[in-house]
Amino acid sequence: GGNTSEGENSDLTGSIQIDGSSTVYPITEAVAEEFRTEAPNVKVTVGVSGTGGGMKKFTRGDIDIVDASRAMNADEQAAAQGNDISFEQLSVAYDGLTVVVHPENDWVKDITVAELKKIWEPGAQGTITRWNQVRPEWPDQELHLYGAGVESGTYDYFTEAIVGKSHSSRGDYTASEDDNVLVQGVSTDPYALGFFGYAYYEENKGKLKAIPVNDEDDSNGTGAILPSLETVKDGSYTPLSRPLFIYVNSKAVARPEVVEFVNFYLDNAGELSQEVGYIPLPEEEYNKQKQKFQKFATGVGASANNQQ
Amino acid sequence: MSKKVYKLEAKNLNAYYGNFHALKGIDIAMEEKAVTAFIGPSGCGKSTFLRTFNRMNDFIEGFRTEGDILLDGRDIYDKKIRVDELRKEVGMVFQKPNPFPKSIFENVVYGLRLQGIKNKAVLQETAEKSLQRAALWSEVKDNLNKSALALSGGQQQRLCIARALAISPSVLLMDEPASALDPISTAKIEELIHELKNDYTIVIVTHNMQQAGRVSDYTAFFYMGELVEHSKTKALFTSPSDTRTQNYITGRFG
Amino acid sequence: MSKKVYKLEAKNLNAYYGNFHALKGIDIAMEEKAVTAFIGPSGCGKSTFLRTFNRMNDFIEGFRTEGDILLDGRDIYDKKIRVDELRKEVGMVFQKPNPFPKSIFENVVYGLRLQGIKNKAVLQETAEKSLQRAALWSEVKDNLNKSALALSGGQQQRLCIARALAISPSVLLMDEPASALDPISTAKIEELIHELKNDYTIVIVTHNMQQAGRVSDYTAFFYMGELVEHSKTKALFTSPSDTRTQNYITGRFG
Amino acid sequence: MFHLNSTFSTLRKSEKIIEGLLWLSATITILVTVGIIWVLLSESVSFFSEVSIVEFLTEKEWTPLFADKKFGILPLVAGTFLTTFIAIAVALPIGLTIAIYLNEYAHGTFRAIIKPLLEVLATIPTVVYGFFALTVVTPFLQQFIPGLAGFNALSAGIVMGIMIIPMISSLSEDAISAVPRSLREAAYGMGSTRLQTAFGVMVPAASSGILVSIILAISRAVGETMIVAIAAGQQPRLTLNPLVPIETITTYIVQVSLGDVPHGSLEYRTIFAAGLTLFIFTFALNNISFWIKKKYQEKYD
Amino acid sequence: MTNSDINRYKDKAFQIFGIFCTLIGLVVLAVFLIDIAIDGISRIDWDFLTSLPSRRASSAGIYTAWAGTLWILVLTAVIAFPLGVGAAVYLEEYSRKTKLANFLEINIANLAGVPSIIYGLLGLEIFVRQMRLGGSLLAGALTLSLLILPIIIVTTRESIKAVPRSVRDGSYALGASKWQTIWNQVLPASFGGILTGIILALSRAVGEAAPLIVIGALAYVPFAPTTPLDEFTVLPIQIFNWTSRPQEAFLTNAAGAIIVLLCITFLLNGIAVYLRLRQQKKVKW
Ligand SMILES: Nc1ncnc2c1ncn2[C@@H]1O[C@H](COP(=O)(O)OP(=O)(O)OP(=O)(O)O)[C@@H](O)[C@H]1O
Ligand SMILES: Nc1ncnc2c1ncn2[C@@H]1O[C@H](COP(=O)(O)OP(=O)(O)OP(=O)(O)O)[C@@H](O)[C@H]1O
Ligand SMILES: [Mg+2]
Ligand SMILES: [Mg+2]
Repeated sequence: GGNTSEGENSDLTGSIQIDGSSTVYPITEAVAEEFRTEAPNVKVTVGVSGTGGGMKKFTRGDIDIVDASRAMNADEQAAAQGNDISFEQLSVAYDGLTVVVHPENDWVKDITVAELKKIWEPGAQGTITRWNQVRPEWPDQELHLYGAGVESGTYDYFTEAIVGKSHSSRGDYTASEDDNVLVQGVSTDPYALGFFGYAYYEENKGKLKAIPVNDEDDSNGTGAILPSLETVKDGSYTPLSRPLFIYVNSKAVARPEVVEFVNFYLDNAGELSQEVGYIPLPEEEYNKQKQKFQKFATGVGASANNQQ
Repeated sequence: MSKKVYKLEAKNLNAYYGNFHALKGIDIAMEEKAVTAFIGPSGCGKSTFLRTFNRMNDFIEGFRTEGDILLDGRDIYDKKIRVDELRKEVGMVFQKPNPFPKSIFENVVYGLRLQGIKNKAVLQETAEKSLQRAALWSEVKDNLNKSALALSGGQQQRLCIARALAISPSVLLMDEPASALDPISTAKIEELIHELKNDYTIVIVTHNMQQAGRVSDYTAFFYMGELVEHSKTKALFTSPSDTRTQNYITGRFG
Repeated sequence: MSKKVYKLEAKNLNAYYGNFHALKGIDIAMEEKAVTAFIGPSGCGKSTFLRTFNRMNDFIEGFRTEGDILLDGRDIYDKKIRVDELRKEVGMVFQKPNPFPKSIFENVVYGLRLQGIKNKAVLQETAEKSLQRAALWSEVKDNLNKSALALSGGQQQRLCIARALAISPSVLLMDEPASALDPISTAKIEELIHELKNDYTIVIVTHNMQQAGRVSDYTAFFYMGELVEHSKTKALFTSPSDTRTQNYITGRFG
Repeated sequence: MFHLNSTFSTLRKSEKIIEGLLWLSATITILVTVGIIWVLLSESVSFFSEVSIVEFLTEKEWTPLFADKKFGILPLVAGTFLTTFIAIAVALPIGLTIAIYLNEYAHGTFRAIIKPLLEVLATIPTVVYGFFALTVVTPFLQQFIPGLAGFNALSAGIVMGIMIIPMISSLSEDAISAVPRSLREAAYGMGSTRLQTAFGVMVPAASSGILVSIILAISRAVGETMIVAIAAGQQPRLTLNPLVPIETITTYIVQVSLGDVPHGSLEYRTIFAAGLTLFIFTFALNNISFWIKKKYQEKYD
Repeated sequence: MTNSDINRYKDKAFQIFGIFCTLIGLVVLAVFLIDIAIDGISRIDWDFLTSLPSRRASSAGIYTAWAGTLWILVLTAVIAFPLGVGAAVYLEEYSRKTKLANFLEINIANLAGVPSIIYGLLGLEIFVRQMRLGGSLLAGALTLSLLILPIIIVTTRESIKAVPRSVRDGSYALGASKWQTIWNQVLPASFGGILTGIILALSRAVGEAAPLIVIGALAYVPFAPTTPLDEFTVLPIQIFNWTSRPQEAFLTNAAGAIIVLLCITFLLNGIAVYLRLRQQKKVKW
């Protein structure tokens, strides 16, 4: 449960509508669930219509909070402005993207970001098709690629981090929106290489082998680094750890239950995100987010008062 | 002198199935409370003509008529005529038995229920009376709730007759009502027709010339869509005025 | 002396629809190349009995028989008997016309196609012959590709007869084949039955006692599931041995 | 005299009202179509103002979400066609055989039990089918077909076929059993075997109902999403090879509309263009089958 | 071998093939049911049925999901049944064989092939936004009703068509109006077929997740709906959600939820099968 919450807040009523990314959903669900003991009379509902669908609703003012696995883009910001909605972006956890191979794959000990780029960049399509093309000592076998669907924030982030340009990658890989499907694919294909959320690796360690990634930048940890709670949290597992967000509507924070909920969210996101398979931000990062929200909430509250 | 009003009348009636000219310029007038028999070889248009009197042909795509059909002097193809009312007035029994997939009782009282009659006693009484008239009562009285579809062909046809009688129409059209009946039931039906003509106008299609002779007051002979001859039954059978009729009734035909 | 082998024979045959005892201990033997007529009031079991000869009742859930039915001395309810072969041997014409929703031509040659005959000339020839025998040829010869469903009731029934003849069975079962026909067609069919009995064994159910008298060599009278009397037609009509038969044929019944 | 202006005029009025209501129900389907076309067109129009229809129809690659965007719908159409074809190839023979078997051969009570049991196949959530295809069917097939990829059109199509079996078997059985008994008797009376009765008489007489069941089944297969999304991979690819990963139009649409793509962007609008394509595709299909049905019926009706 | 022997062998062969095909269907079904049962049956208990969603698989329940599914089912049936049957009756009994009728026929067959997600987009535009129903049960049920309308119409038309002309004639000849004939004869006689269609249609509706997500059905709702205007979740969304979670225990939950979903559809099928059997006993021509 929440460590900072002081018992029930049963005089708080109302409802809070949340929608958006299915990646962020488990965290929000956990927070909403705990918030039930904190404020039993506040009805919190959470949808999973994707970051795109969530943003659409958010920028139209249909919902109070949107779960996002990527940052709001310029068009969406413009739409929000058009509807007279201001908002605040809050980071709530990290998702570590894990590069995996089949457990019987004994040749890959580590991989560099450059090699990943060589594999995944658009030009690789049709040319980089065998393992030994990536690193000569690897076997002369077909290379089978698995990764997140191109419409997902995960793919967005992976291409940005590896290839350097969002949505820039080869197309001849097996994509799936559902990471369990990818787990299934990689764990049955000895020549597979794939990437997906850290939690899916955690849960399927027996069936998969994670590959340490070397970003060839010693300022954030030397050599190839395996994803783990620590390496992601301390920032040494770069560039494949990405932040997950929630956005809060300025009009919604006029309602005390929303403020209470978001505070509760930031207070408990660390513990709860870890529980559902994600990686918490460092403690000071949560404090920063809280301050940011505090300022936003009071600022908006003040301006709302001014207008009256 | 006012013109005589017949019960049923056709005036220069032509009927078509698409391009097929099924009835050709038919003129006929039928007296009230008389039995008229339609005879003629298979395919000559007897059923087609019979079914124009209650407009059952309306449902056949491509079917159309020219000319008038009058019931009590009123054109039944008039726009203002309500076909359902017409059909309550002009009952019909079909060539093939067509009981509803319901119980025997429900078959008989169907027409009454349509009129909104719910009184159990009335329904019961009408059902019994109609079944008796149709010579079926004794066979089914213990099984009124049995499905009508489990009856034999002959029983089914008698049920259909009972059903038509239950709504007391003033005209009764019968398309070979006895062609699926045994002689005993047939005799009863014929007897019934005799009784009914005191109150009803009856038109019956039959292939059985003996039957036509027994039951009808008037007989109309059709041939290839034409009405060849229409006169008192006795006269038609004893001294037909057209050679085609002559040939037909003496079986010298075809 | 060896026992005489009849074409068709029933030995102590009982038939049931579920609990309803439809045929009661029937014993009958029918000569080869003779016409036997089944007569009796509606619902007495004529159709039921007729349909046991080609086992058409097999399809009715709850129907079962006890006792034997023999064709050429062989039990047709024997396990080794093939029902489809039996039915090619024992053709049938039904009470209600039931043409296939195909063209007239395809209806007639259906049985031949079943046997794998594809030769256009053979089919054409058989179709023509069968339609002629069934007194339908002249009416349809220009329309062989028209749908059979567009024919009138009488035409449909004659088509069904033609269809049955086309596979040249040795026995022909006819369940009131003429009840939907006009006298001219009926006469033709009766004539045809006369011709056919030179080669075929024919059993015909009829309500028309005149017809029974005209076409049949033997007549069997049924009453409430029992075979009351079976003898030469003349004998049965002129000097019935059972009073029930007497009452029935004189119309003094019920 | 028979009366016309009777107390039944209220009845007549209610008849008119009922007919009106029924007409309304029927025209709602037009409104739905109009709604769908409107939804699809309103976004497709701005899509096609940026992407030429020629490119859309002739380009052989579909990569709208990549940095290097290509907007050729053909790979998705091919994927849709492929999985649908496989599904129907599985479901049609099996479903029709079951329908005939149940109607012509099986005992009444057996049929009464089997039919609803099979219908359960159509009620299993398609997510379950998807995982079944991925984790059971594909590995099983891989034992016989060496080149079979982990995600492929074949398993997805087969499983989809199994799912739509009851559509064909139940609806066709209904149609066959609605054929008047007299026809069946006529056929048996001629010495037909059960098979000959079935194919010579019953199936032709029930053809309109059977055709409808097939059209419905095809439509369901064309519109099915989750099975292909899970088991067929999500790789738009212009191929008719059932052994490799493909992507169907529906999969693409659902992935994007539930994904993280910003709404209102060109990328997002692709789903409306794809949806429109599918709509036109099925529209053509239905027109053709309607035409066949018409022609076929005119012959015998 | 004679021709008739060949025919007989063909007949036998087809019989065996028929049994084989039926068995394929049944075996696949059994495999499914057993597989799901093994995975999920142990998970089903009172708590599972009465608990709210949770991040912990072991304490997560499907109370709001099955309540939502039942609501959706009933609402969808109530909306789609009269609409679908009404449209079918109109097309089959009232409309003349005009161009419009042809167009309607093609149009309906066409709608059957529109992927469900597009209905979701339509529902979002019309019911959620224009009619301002929000992500409510009513919006969901309306959307699913449109989705299954073509199936109901098409199957109902077929069963109406199968009612013999002679039965209609009999009714009309007794003075029945068109509607009386339809109501008293045609619909009762075709009831069995209509039911089959509606069951197939509802079974489809009950398994849909994607269109409902699009119109705004939720995944986490801590209260069961009490009016048609409430927000909701349904079992397929819960199942879909759980199958994509990394933790194995959620897959077990999904299997449990699938069992419940199947039970609901079984119940539905059971009722329909019962009605259909009763019907078939009555109507045989
Ligand atoms: N629905 C129809 N479409 C086209 N032609 C038809 C239709 N019904 C009947 N006919 C044709 O119209 C003519 C008259 O048919 P009708 O049924 O009136 O004859 P009928 O005298 O009653 O014959 P039967 O004694 O055999 O019943 C026939 O040639 C028939 O083929
Ligand atoms: N399928 C059935 N189920 C139950 N009873 C039946 C069935 N078919 C016929 N019967 C009953 O069996 C009896 C004999 O019927 P059958 O049809 O053999 O009579 P029939 O002598 O041919 O009469 P008709 O001359 O009216 O055709 C009748 O009492 C009938 O009600
Ligand atoms: Mg006639
Ligand atoms: Mg009989």
